[in-house]
Amino acid sequence: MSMKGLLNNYGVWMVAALIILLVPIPFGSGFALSIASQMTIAIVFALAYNMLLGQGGMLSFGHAIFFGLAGYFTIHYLNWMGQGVVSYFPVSLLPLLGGLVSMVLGVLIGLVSTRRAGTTFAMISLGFGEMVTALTLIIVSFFNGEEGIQGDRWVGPEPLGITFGSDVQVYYLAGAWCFAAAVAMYAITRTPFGRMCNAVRDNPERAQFVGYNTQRVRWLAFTLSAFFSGIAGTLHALVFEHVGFETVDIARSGFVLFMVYIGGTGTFLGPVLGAVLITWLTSILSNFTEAWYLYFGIIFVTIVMYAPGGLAGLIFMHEPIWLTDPRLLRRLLWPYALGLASVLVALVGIIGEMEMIYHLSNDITGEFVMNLYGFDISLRNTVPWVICAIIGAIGLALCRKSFPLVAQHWHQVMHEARERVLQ
Amino acid sequence: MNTSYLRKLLLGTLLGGLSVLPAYAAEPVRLGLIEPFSGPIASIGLETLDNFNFAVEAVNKRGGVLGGRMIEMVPLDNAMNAEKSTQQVKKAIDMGIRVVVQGVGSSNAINIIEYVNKHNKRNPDQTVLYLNHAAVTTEFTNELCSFWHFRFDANVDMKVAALATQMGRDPKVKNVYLINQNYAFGKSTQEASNKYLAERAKHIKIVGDDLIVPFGKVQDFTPYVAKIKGANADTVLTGNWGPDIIRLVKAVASAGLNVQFYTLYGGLPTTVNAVGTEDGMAVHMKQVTEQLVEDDDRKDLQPYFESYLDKFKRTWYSDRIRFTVEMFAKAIDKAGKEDPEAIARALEGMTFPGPHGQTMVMRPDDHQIQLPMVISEMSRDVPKRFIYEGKDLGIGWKTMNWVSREDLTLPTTCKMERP
Amino acid sequence: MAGCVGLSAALCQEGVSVVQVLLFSLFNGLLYGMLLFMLSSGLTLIFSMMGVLNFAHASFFMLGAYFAYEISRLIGFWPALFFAPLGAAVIGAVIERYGLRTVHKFGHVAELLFTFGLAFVIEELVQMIWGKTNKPYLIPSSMDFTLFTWQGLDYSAYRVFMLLTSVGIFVALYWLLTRTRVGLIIQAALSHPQMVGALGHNVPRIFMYTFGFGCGLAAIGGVLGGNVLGTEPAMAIQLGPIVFVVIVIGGLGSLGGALIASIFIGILTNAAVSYDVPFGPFFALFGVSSATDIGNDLVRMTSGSVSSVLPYLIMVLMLILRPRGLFGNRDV
Amino acid sequence: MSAVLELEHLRKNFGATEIIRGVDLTIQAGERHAIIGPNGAGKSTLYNLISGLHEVTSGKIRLRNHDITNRRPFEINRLGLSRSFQVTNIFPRMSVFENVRCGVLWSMGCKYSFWRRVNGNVEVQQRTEEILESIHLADKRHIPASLLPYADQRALEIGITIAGGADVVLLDEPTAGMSHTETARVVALIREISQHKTLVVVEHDMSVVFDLADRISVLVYGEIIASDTPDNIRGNRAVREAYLGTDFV
Repeated sequence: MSMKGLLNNYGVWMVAALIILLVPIPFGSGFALSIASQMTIAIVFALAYNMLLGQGGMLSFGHAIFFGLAGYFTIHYLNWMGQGVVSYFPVSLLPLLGGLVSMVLGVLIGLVSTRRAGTTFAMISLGFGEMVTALTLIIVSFFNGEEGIQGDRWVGPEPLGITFGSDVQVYYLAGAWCFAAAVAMYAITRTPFGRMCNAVRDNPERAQFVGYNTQRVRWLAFTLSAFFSGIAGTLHALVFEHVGFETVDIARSGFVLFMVYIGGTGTFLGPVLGAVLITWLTSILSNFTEAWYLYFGIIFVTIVMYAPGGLAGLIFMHEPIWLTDPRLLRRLLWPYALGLASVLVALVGIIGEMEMIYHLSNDITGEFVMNLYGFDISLRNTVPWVICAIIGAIGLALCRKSFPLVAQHWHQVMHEARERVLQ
Repeated sequence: MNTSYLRKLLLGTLLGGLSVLPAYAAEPVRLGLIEPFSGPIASIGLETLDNFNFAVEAVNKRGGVLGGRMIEMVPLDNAMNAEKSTQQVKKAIDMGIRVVVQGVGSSNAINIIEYVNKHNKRNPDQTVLYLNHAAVTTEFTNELCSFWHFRFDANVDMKVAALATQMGRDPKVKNVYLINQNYAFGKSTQEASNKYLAERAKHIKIVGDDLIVPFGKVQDFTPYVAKIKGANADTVLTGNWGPDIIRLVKAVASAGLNVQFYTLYGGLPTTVNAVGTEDGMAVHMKQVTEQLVEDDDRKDLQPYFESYLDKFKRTWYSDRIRFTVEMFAKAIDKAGKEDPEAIARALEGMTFPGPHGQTMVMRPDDHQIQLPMVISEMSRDVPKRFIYEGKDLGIGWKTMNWVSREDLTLPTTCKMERP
Repeated sequence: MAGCVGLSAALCQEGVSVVQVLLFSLFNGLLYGMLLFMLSSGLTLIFSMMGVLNFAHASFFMLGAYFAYEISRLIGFWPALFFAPLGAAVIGAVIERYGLRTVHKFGHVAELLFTFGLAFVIEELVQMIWGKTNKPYLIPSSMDFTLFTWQGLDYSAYRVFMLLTSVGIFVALYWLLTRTRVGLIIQAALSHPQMVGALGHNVPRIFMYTFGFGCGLAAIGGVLGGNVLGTEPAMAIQLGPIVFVVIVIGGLGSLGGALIASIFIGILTNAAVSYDVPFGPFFALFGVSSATDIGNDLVRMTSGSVSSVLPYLIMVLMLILRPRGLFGNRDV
Repeated sequence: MSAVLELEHLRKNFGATEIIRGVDLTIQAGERHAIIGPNGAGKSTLYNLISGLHEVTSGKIRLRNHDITNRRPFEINRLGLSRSFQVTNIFPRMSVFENVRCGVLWSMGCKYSFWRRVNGNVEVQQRTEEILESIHLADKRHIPASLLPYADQRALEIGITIAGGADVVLLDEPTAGMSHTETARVVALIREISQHKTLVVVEHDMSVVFDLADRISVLVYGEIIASDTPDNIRGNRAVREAYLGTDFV
């Protein structure tokens, strides 16, 4: 089944819903649920961001402002409800309200920033991002500086005993919204606007000559993206019951860019993949290495250079083959295994080397002892350095041998798939 | 990071569902240390971990707590992110840890306080205790005070009050210029400075009061230098930290201004290292700390400091880490069990020997430690010089004077809710 | 003190005239602006020729500072002033050759993403090699003396040397661009990038040299500025965005624009602090009073407390109103 | 017959260079009008002015009763004027079907709708199919446009241009770079689709021009030096001298 066919099939969405539903059974601990909630939020934000980058071709360095400002609004609203300043609004529907707040901001900011695409848009988004970040630090009464503001999601009536006090309940809230938002965003890609959004991305000049105001299309895309980002931001605020300036700053904007691009901008599933993977990696990688930011950066740059379609792009590269005959994929298995094994060997060497350098320059104790792959080693000793270098060199040599092999098999299989189609 | 830690971590992640593991007598008492161990300021977190491990080792060498159980620090990386801090508390709870320790970053601290409050209310049989060793926002022990939170560091008001007291004693200080960062911490430093200078140093005139955009955004401090000069200030009082103080000091020194710096955080080893001792001396850098390891009245602790210096090639800086651990050990022994509520009650009102023959008290009203503070000045003429990263910087800290615990006992607005 | 409205009260008390403050802001702004120019000149060259807004430009500034720190520890400041930029330039050229060139075919957005990731990687690599803390890269003692004193502030020989160097760079670049054959090709490429290839020049190679050269210029900024601003892994991310602002305001393909925008930003941030204009009256126009908490925050805002955000505001306004910048001949 | 498109004293300068130097031209409803002229005469620029891509320096452009001088391209398009491009200008990442459908959407009232399924609109689908049939690309509908052979891309270009149902169609060198048989195919296509429409075509291939056009205008250095029937143009001395030279048919 093709990518489009796949998502048009209700079965896939039901499986997605099922996954969201069943996650708390194996992952019921507070920490695991918190990661799972974070994933759903990341999925919504990444999909919203991809409406801009993937669908609309607009690269933003400041999109987190729509995420964060909705979060600030939400916490304030929770607190106002607690104080009785504002009328009661069901907590489970707050994401809608937060989304609308971001949408209004999106209308205003989009009005000036979407007049042009490309670098101009990127720079304006950077400017707005920096200004809003600065404001969160300066206007203390609303944003409360770097400490941010806290709220309690346990307010108001308790329909069916749902208080959102427990982690599971709030996870399901986030999961439900994630599902709804994903369906909505997928549906939007199948509308006239969705199609024209792609048209404006690919060829803005031509789009004008079929009657579309490209600025209006970008503006609308920007506004809708802001709306969904606002939903994500609200969920974030509800899950963590806190927002701080790190929800609006450039690091958050950069991070969602990483997620979307690593996952793949070209397909609807890409950002979902990126969001889940990166959220998971950030929560576990930091336990094993201090240099995880570096590995992140390297993965990102590698993908920009060699796989601009992202991970999803790599997967859907095989679409013509499995559409033709899934059995053909079997012939790619062992070359892929070989290629992957060589990469792994090379990585073991290179990562080992990098970890040692990292430790060497960041070790303030002067003892230069560390644990690498389960071995306690001294960095004064040349042996580990040499071993890692040798492993790395062997890996690279294997890569040189195996990559052409992978390419050769890939072309063969593709060729055969094409032949069969033409017959 | 060692293998046993990794293994535990894996186990912890796997067994996350079984949150409360039965405690064996031999099983260590684990403290979850939630600090940045990755990202731009990981060095601070890692140094904190070293220091806690060192302090814990001393307790363990004496035989541990609760009749032979060792204390173990479990590092939990929050990457200096508020949300990750709460996540790590959850993880600690999943791992069966009942006490978390944190200090770097007020935003992380407030999240932990709020989360621990909510968690303990929602899960009264699985409570958690939070020991704060460095987050200084005064509100944490005023409006935001919590039974589950204990602060072992002086708060902003106490530090500023200490500096103001000393400035009042210093006849050279006549015109003071305030420079602070334009965010919550900087603004509360600014307010406290205005308040305590008016109260404790009446002869001093505040001739300038600036807020700057924080966190390294200001590259060029020359215009501020010009304003300091123009205002005829002889002293700068600043709560700036990181690049915001490094650049300020460098700019003032390079302009040859003859002013002295009273700082909250100018003495941080990384800052001193980056500013360079020339510039540090040029601005007569002063700092406020809970004590000075070099001082004679700490003779009893000198072996402790020396062995730290031997091991890590740097001078012991944050003594509060030592007494956080020591007081915790004393409290858990007094409580007789690893139970957060019992430990908290044991900590309330606990005393501990401090510098200059004074005792420190954990005030039960707000869980803010009450302690004397020492004001010291950067100097070349010191018996023991400051060592950092194995390097003798050629300077040290010389105690100018100290401010008694009584002088720093400030009223609290805390209305403590006890379980 | 009626005459002191808008002027920094502190300076006013001293009886310093408005003109003096102005002169003073101008001079200090010039000093800072010329440092910005060293970065922006390289960036504007790269941006104009290749269309690549090099997000990692400030990273080369940082590399320059770290290289200079190492080299000056070993053999002194003067060799560092030569070798550190050279090293950064070579690294830049290699990155162009083996990285950016691969991405070129995917378009400008991919290039922007590449440099964005690159900035991240360089920052982390610097942390890997030099650690996360500040490095004590200090002003060379041979120039660490007071050259002159003005309005009670000492100006060290080093700051004057920085100023002269950057003026020298401007003059040299100007000469290079207008008086030499290479310069003419570059100038042609600035205004008509597609023409140069048609004239039979090896465009990829020109790109590689341009990128390397631009990175080298940024590194000179790092060598000279690292010891004033502090040498730490965050220095790139702190300075980077400001440099974009400069070249966007200055305009594409205009070295003069980059110069003027650098000085403008330098003076603006200086004057915003020196005059410290309160925004209270401005917000009062819109009926904001200090009665509410937010109103109080707004009313208490002064130009000094937001000085470093002003450039972004100007950049956004500039992009909206005049996307080609002050002196540019093409849109961004 | 009534005038559909009128240009009055149209001028365009790029800096100091005058590209269009006072063009007056009237195109009647239903006619097939060719514009010829040497390279650099300003033919494409003229199109860019009419279609709103470039700003006019002075002069007026009228489309039926509307003054469309310096209106934006999409507005002009909505008033019923559509154009093609000399360099193929399609949506490369989309399929042939999607390309044509992009041309259809606005005219079928879909506008910026983000709440209706595009596939659910039967009229849009039907209209797209019709266009695909008429440009003979129906069997290639699923192929990404960038993978089409050149001649098919040119046909698609025309398909997108006429998809919106505009009754004034401007084609810019529709046969450029094509072989004889391909040219013949495109000419037939143009003839077919231009029924009941007003057609303006810029073309270098004189056989095509004289085959198709009811009237021909000759643009030389930004000025119309003649505007007449093909026969009269063939006999026009000024045209021969200024532009056609001796290698004229």
